[in-house]
Amino acid sequence: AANGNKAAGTDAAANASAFLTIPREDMGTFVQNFNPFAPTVNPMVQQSIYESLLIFNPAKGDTVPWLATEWEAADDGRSITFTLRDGVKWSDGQPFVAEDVAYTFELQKKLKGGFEYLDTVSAEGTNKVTFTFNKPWSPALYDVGHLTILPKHVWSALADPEKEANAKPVGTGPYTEVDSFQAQSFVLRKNPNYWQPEKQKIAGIKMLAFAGNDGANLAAANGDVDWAPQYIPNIEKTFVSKDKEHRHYWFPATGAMINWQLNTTKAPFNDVDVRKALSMAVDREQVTTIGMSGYAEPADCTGLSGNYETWKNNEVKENCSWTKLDVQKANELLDKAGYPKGADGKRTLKDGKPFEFKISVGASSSDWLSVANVIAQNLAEVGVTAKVESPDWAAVVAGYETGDFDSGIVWSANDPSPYKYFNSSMGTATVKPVGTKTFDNYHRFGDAEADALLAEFAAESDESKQKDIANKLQEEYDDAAPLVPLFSGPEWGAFNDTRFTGWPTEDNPYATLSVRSPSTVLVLTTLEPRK
Amino acid sequence: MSHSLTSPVAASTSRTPALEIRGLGKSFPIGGLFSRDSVRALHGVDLTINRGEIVALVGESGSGKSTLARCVARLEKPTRGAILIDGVDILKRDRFQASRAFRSQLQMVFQDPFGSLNPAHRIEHFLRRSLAIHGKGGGSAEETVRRLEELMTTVGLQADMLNSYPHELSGGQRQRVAIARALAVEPQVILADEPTSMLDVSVRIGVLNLMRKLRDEQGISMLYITHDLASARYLADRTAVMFAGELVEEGESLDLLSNPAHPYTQLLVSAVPDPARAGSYDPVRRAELRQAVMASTTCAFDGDPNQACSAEEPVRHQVGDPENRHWVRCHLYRPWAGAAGHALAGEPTPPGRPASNAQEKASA
Amino acid sequence: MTTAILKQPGTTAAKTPAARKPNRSFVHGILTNKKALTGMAVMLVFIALALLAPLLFPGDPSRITAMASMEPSAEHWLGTTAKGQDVLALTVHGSRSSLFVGLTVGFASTFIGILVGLASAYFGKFIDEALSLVTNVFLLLPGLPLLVILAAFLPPGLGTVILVLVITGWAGSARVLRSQALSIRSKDFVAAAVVSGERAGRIMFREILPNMASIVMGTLLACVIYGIGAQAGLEFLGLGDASTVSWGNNLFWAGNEGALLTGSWWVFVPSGVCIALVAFALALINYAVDEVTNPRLRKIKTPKDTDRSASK
Amino acid sequence: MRFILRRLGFYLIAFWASITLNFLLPRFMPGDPVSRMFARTQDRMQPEQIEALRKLLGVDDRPLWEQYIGYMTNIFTGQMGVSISRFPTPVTEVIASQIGWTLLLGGTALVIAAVVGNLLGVLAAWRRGGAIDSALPPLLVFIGSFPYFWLAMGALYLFGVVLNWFPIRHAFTAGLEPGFTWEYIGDVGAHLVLPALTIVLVSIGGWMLGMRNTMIATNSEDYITMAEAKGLRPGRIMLRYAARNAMLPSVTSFGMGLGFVVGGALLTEVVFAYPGVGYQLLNAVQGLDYPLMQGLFLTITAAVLLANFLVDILYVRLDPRVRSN
Amino acid sequence: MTISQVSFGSHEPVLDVKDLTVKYIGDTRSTTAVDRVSFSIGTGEVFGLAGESGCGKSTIANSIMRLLKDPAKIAGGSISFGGKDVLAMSPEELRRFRWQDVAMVFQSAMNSLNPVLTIGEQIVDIFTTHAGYSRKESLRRAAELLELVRIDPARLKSYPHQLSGGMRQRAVIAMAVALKPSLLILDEPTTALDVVVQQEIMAQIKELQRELGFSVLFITHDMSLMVELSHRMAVMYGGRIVETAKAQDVYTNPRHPYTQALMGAFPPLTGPRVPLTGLPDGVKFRNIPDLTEAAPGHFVAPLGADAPVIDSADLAGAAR
Ligand SMILES: Nc1ncnc2c1ncn2[C@@H]1O[C@H](COP(=O)(O)OP(=O)(O)OP(=O)(O)O)[C@@H](O)[C@H]1O
Ligand SMILES: Nc1ncnc2c1ncn2[C@@H]1O[C@H](COP(=O)(O)OP(=O)(O)OP(=O)(O)O)[C@@H](O)[C@H]1O
Ligand SMILES: [Mg+2]
Ligand SMILES: [Mg+2]
Repeated sequence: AANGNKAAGTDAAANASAFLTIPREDMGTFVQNFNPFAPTVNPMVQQSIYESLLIFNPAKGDTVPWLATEWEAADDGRSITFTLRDGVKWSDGQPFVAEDVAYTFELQKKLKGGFEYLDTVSAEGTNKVTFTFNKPWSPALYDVGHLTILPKHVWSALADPEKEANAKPVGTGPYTEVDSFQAQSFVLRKNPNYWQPEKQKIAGIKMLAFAGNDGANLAAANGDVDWAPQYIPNIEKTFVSKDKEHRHYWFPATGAMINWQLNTTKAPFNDVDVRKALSMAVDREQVTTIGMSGYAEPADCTGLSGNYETWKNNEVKENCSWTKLDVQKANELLDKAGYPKGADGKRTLKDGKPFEFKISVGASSSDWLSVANVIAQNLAEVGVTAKVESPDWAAVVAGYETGDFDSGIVWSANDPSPYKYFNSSMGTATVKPVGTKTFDNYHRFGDAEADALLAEFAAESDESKQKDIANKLQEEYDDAAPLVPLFSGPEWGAFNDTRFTGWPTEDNPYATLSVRSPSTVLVLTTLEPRK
Repeated sequence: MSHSLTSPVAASTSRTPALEIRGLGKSFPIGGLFSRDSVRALHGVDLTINRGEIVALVGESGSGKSTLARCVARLEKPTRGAILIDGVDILKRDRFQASRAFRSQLQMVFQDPFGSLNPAHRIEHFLRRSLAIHGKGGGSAEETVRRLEELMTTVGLQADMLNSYPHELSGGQRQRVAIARALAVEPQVILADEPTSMLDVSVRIGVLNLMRKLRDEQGISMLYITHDLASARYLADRTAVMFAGELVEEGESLDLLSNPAHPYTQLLVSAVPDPARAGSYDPVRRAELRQAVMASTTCAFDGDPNQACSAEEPVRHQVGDPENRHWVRCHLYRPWAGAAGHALAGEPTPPGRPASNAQEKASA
Repeated sequence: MTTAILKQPGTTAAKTPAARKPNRSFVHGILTNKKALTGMAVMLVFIALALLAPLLFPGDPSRITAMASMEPSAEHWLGTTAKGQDVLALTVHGSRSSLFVGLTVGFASTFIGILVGLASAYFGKFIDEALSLVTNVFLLLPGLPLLVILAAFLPPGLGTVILVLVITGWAGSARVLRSQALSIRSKDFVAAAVVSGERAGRIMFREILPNMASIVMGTLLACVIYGIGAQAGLEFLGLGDASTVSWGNNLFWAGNEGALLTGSWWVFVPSGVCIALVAFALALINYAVDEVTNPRLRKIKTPKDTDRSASK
Repeated sequence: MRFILRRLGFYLIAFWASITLNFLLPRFMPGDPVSRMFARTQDRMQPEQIEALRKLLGVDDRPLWEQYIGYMTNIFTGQMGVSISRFPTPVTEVIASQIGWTLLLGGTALVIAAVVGNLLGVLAAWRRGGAIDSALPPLLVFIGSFPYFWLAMGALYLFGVVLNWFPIRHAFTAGLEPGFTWEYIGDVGAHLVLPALTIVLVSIGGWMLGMRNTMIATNSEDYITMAEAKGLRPGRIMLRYAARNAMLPSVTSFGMGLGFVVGGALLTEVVFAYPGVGYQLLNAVQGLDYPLMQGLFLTITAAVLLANFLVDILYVRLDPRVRSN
Repeated sequence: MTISQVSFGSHEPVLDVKDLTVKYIGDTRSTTAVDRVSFSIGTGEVFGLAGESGCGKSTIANSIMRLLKDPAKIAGGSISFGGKDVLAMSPEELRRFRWQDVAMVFQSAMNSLNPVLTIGEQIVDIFTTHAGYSRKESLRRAAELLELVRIDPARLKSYPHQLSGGMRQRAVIAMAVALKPSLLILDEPTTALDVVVQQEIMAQIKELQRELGFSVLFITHDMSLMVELSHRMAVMYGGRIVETAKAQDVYTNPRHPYTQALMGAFPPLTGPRVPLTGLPDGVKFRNIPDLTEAAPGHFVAPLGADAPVIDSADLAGAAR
């Protein structure tokens, strides 16, 4: 029953036939739909069933060739050619060919849009695919490289691929065979035709459905699952302490930068000094300890998360001023900027109204709610009144999209390259007027200098040159403070190695412990039953 | 003392009656929102009450007595007909149910003295409200208090009871308060719906005597509803008999009860226990009467051509001396059967009675 | 021994032993009922706590004051949460929102219930049909699912919670009050009031309503219990107003922070027990009201009402 | 018969009302599901994707009445649309896979609570002041005062986690093949114990007290005295005369109780991750899955209405007075 | 004249009630509902008990059947039935005594029939419990019983609400005589009914009594009815008997002022109208002494020296 896994824990033979059990914390139930185009894609579809051309591992910052063995960008930055791996087969035995790649992109563009920079995808022979762009576009590599590839021979036969349930998926991944599917669990068994059979050491993957963290955490604490990728409060006590020998966690700061965004179309947030002063008033240590249980890395003035460690401009980072707690400076700055403190210790705006605004957070994000509460508490110290508002996420996002909000806690883009991050935080092209919907630059900040740098970056395919440009972008960011970066989101992840070993750790960061990232398949192909 | 037993003004029929009911009909819808069924509780009731006259309305349970009273008091909306007070049709005059002008002309005393006084208020409240609503309280507070005390004395209660709550009073006392409340308005007509049936036997007569006193001293007209024939005879100048929503017989009380003409009245009279006639129960006679009553129930509604009754509305027959204003409405009544009113005399049905009832049925 | 026929002074009780106003005997009954006293004592404690909360625990109760997840100690009588907030302060402050919502919902639902019930009963006919239809429909719609959906749709905040609870809670009280009002409506004293020329409003509120005191009180208590419980449920589901400190939110956070997982029972227990205690206390008062107004439920009986109906 | 027809009419109106309510509610909502999903995937979606999704999901700008007509026709042709969070699974399919569990959990809990509660109530009233009558009511009322979810969490933690007596989640052990095997049925039973127990514990007091009070009222009816006068055996009087009559109000509240049990089941399901419709409803609400939410609410409502209708029919069987008019 | 009237007083009494005192114990105060009441009923005799609401009539009836519920307590006196001490019976004896020896017809037929069981089932219950008949046999007998009270035996399948008030009351009477008890208690059996129906029911009871020869304890507040029906009667006031005699004697010559008031409450249906007086409102009798024999077989509670206080206003009104 519930504790079946624990009982089986010591037996090597049992381990060999055991399934790697993983909870999915935000799906109360599963439906047998393994379509990658579904709005809510079933777990493991893009990790263990379908594979991508290459895999970027944020933990180490390296790139692992996967379905492609090598790739080459044209000098003008207008095309990339991938050489596909030989001997890869689909799980139904058909060979994996360049046509599959071309078809996948065609289908993707048709059904989901995106890739608007992509001009053509052409298969050359069976193992070469060339992507040509309509402009020099260096960020394309990971964009293209991370899309999971579908078999043309299966999908082209479908009348309406988008509505297809794809109950028996055909993929190139290590575990593709759906078994004992039930509303709250299913199993993926070995792909009989996997291209690296020696790496399919576990018998299969079992997914369990949970409607919230609570249930998943309970399962983890109870030892019912092997992998716990969700946020576990007080993990030392709730999880690790129950079996110190086998239970471990590792939270590399490779997640997206979590920002406190201020609506820069509104006064006083249009004033850079105000943004910096408010940022200085925030105690990021407290934010991370309380809001994120101390597992997040406080942000610096580059605005870049731990994911971009190699991109960071050390000068900016070291001379950072406005992301460090300094209540006195914050006060001075605000005084100077013309927001005087009244007798009651509360500041007023230039129009004489009290310095008051709202921080919006979706009600379901309890961790961020705590963050917002801490910020509000911090701000009180500098005489600014912030009220935390927590409607449903939909309402919050609707406000963000139309520009109808004061401030809020938001995530940010987290690509292998920082282009998108800077583009969406400072690119003028992404700024839409209030009332018109935008989907990335909610805080509506544009900077002409950044625009030029961004264009330059996109055209540059050489990574070291890209880094130079990125350094300048960071200086710009440091100047303008378009956002108030708070902390790099940690990539939550914990595991129980009673039954399976070979987990990524800080010492062996071959992947993160995420179950939803492209690097997940690296873990799946490394784990082996405990002997 | 016997003068009090007949009304001093009863004979003055020339004046406009205090209350006149014409062709009153009432049907209740039954079932829910979507039901069109209805039950007919009253049908073409004509009744006149003269000034200073007490008319008793008797009939079995469910015959429509209370419905009549409630319609006249406008607690229910009559389906058709007219109600005239002082010759004015008040249904036309006052569209509003709660018209105060109308309320000050007609008051009602209810059957259950335990239910008709709100337990949440003191006695004073009831009387004071009645006075206040109709502006009968006089100009000053003292005047009102005087009126209150006067009312209490009129109904034979002590003024210090004004401060009591209803539950502190006996049934008879409560009924007196109810009467006082009606009197406060100085109405012309009081409808009393079985005012004594819930009272302890020993105090019933007291209340009846009070009603009589009011008629004699204040000339108030009353409709006395009861199923107790003996008390109707004791109190009322005239008695009307109601049966299945219709008036079937009416006359001077003494005459009506000694010469009942309608089989139903006869049945009623014979059923009243009377020690003086102990052992008079005659099952054979009873069966005949029942039969006749059953027949007369159906005749108004769906006349059977084989019956003496027909579907035609029966006409009123004068019974006995016109002085007694005694009439009956029944197909079975044969005036030639004599003053004894033996309606069931076995005369053959006069030939040539129209047997077709189709159109009557439709109108019913 | 002599037989005397005595004329009783009018003020002497003829039928019932207590020559008191019925409402006063109700109050007296409540005040001498053990259940009611226990319930009221508990409620008083909570109301006092709610009122005194800002004095007892000044400042923001959700402020982080100490180390996380500390067991109860002399400094923090009920320990601290995973965030390091003082559980006692949260609990005491929580009573404010919970009681406020409960009472507001209770009064609002009862008020609507009274209006609907009285109008339904007094006007009857079409108005009654329509109002009862609406009431019954609301009564049948499954409450919590509706609550969840409503709460998800309306902008969050205490106002929404209250509104949603009133929307789903009024029907119950309306039904009870209507049937009571209906039975009073059919009493002759209402007809008597009509006959004496009273206006509708006055009859409804002065004649009918005072006779429903105990039922009104009963529904009020039931609605308060409903309000407190449903608010807690909503908040537990994360559909409440997360920015207020209330018992439901305390439990939501407790769940969120894995209080039970970490064995921090002290975070989880107090708010739940408080909800239960308040609901229990109100239920006790409610049962006492029942007992006082319905002597049959009591052990001791009073003389029965003599109602011999002459007509069926 | 007429009574039944009238009730049927009422339920149809109630159903229509809930359909309409159901239609209107989501339209009051600020924001739309696509933005919401966007929020959840934390920027892993392109604007074009979002637009495409929007079109796909029929979140359109047609006038309200047009949408209403479309909606009504869909309902009456049994189409409740396609679940957004489970796209492209039809809502009906999602619900069908879960309603059974709710019926099992809610039904079991309701039947146990009602039967046991009523029996206790009968006994308590019959032996006024006896052990059952004095000890149980306050205890049960106190337990009943706890919120469902609190008791559920407590039970989960105590009996599931600490003592490890019962499974702590789901309706049956993941991976077990559903079928009419003892293993499966036993497993389902074991998974049912804690959730059902919490619902029973919270709701039983109400049943017991309700029954006790009507029973006490019934006990002073003349026909009980008459039955005693007839010299009938006490057991017979208690069951055939007193309980049989006192049961009638209980039958009506059984229907009403259903609504509450559905609610209680919702909270309990959430705590135990029990795959019922309540649990799914919360998921749908959190995922802003309009069609699913609507479908669930409608299904729950329809089920409650249907159950009430059945209870009405039962009532007619039980109370001859209603039967004849 | 029936047998019992002839044999009145000459036979061994069926029921003998001596000094019966019943109290209702309240939390604050207790009421003595029945106070030292003694009477006996002979075989085949119809004994009437009159008096207004709340004077203790039903309490006496219930004491005889030992049906008094909780706050009521028999505080003294004895009840013996055919020589057996009713108050000393064990529960099982009592169960058998009920209905076999004494049966009772309650005030309201509607309320004394179980609304959810058919008339037939309720009659069958009696036979199966007491006579041990099979269901079929019981049903046959039930049909006979209904015929006895002139109800169509097809009505066995009817539920109480499907019968008219009169039929229900008759059905109850049928049940009461099912086991041919030697005493039938009628507690206001017709108050809820129409005069017409009332008379038929009373005639029916008389007929049955003639046929089956049981004694009757007849309780009512309707003096006319009582006098018409019973051989001997007692008038109660405030828990005490104030007068007892042959019914005709009480009718023609009431001696106690309360009895006189009761008689006055029923105006005659024949003869001239004569003014009547009832008992004035609020008039109470206190400390009623034991009965004394005022005339042969006519017992009255003597009036004391203090003259009765009579409300002048009322009497004046009535006398005019
Ligand atoms: N509100 C109502 N709805 C439907 N039917 C009604 C209503 N009120 C009275 N009736 C019907 O009208 C008929 C007359 O009733 P009503 O109360 O007038 O009789 P009654 O002569 O006063 O009887 P009782 O002597 O018992 O008081 C009855 O058949 C009754 O069922
Ligand atoms: N359950 C009770 N608790 C307290 N007192 C009671 C109870 N039942 C009856 N009494 C009192 O006992 C007295 C006698 O009641 P009982 O029912 O015998 O009167 P009754 O003569 O049968 O009246 P009625 O004509 O109304 O039936 C009354 O004063 C009544 O108040
Ligand atoms: Mg009437
Ligand atoms: Mg009695």
